[in-house]
Amino acid sequence: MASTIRVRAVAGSDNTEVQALVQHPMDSGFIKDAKGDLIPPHYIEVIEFQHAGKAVFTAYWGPAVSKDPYIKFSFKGGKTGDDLNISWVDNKGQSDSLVGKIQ
Amino acid sequence: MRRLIVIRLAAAALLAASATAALAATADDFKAALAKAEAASKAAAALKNQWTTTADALKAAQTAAAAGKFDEAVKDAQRAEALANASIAQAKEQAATWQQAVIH
Amino acid sequence: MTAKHRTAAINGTVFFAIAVAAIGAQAARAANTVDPQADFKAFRAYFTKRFPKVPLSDFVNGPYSMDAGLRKQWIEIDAFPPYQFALDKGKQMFETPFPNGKTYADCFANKGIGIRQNYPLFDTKSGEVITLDVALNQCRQQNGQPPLDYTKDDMAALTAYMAYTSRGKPFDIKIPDDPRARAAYQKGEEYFFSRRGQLNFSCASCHVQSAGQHIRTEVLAPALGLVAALPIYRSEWGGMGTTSRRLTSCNSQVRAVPLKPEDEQYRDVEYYLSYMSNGLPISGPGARP
Amino acid sequence: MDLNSMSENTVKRRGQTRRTVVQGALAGGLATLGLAGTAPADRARAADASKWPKEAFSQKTEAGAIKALYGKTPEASDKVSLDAPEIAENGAVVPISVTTTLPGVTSIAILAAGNPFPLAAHFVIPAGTSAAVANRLKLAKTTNVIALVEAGGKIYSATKEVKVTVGGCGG
Repeated sequence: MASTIRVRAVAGSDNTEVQALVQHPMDSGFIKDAKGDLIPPHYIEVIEFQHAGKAVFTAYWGPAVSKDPYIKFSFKGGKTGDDLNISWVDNKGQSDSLVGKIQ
Repeated sequence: MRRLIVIRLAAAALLAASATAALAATADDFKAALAKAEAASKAAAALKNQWTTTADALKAAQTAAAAGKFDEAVKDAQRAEALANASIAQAKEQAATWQQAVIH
Repeated sequence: MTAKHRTAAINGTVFFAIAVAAIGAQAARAANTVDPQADFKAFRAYFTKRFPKVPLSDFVNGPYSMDAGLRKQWIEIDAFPPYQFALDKGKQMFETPFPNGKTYADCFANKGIGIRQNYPLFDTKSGEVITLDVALNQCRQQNGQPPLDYTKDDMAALTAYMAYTSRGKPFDIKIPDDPRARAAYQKGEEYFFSRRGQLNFSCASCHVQSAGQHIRTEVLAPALGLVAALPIYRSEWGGMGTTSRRLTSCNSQVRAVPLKPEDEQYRDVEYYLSYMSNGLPISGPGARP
Repeated sequence: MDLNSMSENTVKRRGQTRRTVVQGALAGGLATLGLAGTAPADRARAADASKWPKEAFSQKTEAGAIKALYGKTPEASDKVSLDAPEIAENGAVVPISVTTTLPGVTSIAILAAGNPFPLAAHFVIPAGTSAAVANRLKLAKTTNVIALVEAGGKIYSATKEVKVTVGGCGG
């Protein structure tokens, strides 16, 4: 199965810029389905990015983050070919992870 | 000239819809009104020019009839017929005049 | 409730009567003349004259060619677009062989890559307009597969991928020297300019007369280039939409009962609109509010 | 703002931006296809939800959320820059970014005062990571968006109103 995580990490002269998109409904708990029942909240609570064994970025999210959430940040260091470990966990305990390569 | 006919058609249909509203209706009245509405609706569908509101009114008529509310059911059926007839008039009108709207 | 409905019915009739009166005042166009090239010139001139600051190739970006605030949000969103997942899925579907070992690529010219701009095409054998979506289902059928729903995500994903491989390629729609092709073109034109639904709107009411105007925060996309961005990811839908989804939802919005997806009339109107966009680059899959 | 009122120069520049974006998407898009599942994630420590600031995310007021998250009152600072659209094209997807020139940043948070739960996101910024984040949020209605930056033990803020006519909570 394809990963739920898409990442683009590009090493610059000083910083590595990371953009990621995660396939996730991010249901807020305020939207009704076709039958008129509320769809229970279902959202990613935390996504973490690690480089060289160290967390370089952690995002804690609530249900107000858009469907298929997007995040962009940058960190010092990182070079082309390095691994970038990404993992997320949602409020239902589901999770996914991916090892991406810095371009 | 054609547009006058269209307006008159639609207006007449609406008048008919409100004129009978005061009478107490029976199941037979409903059946008759429904048959007319369905015939008009079918004709509109044949022209591929149904309005969603026609279908809504037909549904409302059947729901009311199922609940024994025939006054309401007849009114809804007549409304459906009026809407279907207006959509038919629209289709005929447009078939004759659409080219006037083309960019040229 | 009944009273409310009756009011709606009366309103509809009033709308209708006014609009009919307005049309009647216009000059009559000579009937039975089908001149796609002349139409094309007039259509393009209308939009380029009305929006002189919009570069021609930018019309394919719809509302984003007309509103700086929207454009900025779009560029930010398009940096990592929400249709990415549909693209990935479409690519995977496209490359996965059918049980008989053949693939979608075997059904298309150039293995299906970079060909979106040639659709819809007029099939002189069947005498019908074939859209890319229909061609994909024909391909499935030829390989013993059930058709995909024209309004759903799988079709959106496949067409998104095929559009993506054609990005930047100019629309190249041909009307062969065949009376049936000209008739299909004209039927498409008729569909586009005919008012329908209780609100008595035509496609042109929104995408010609009101193009560039705001409905709430949305900006109505000009008809020129309108089809180049399909399929689209709409934030309003929270997902992808095919050409069929776009057309059927337009119909519903004006209170017209939508036709069956890929009905002949829908295919004809896509044919007409695509011809009007000849020379403009494919920008699909697009992202829209 | 209508494009007709923009200068030719602006139009041209925007056109170029767009082309760059398209090329970026092309390269990135195809590259990411290859990325999916290239290696097992066994070496990575999985994300840990136990530190998710539940209390702050459960607050129904902006002040309550700030208190639960930081326990301090923020001070407005022009060194915090919040980029959000004046009018959201759709409340379901509103691009928002926060940057700051303040030194010693340890975290950033984004709140939407008008949302049912105002705290939208909280980012931990370790040393070596830039104090700049961008993400996309749902806004229920026209609201003040507040960026908070934690730096040197203090909380700084920037606020911007975003108009929403198509809400991000259904419809």
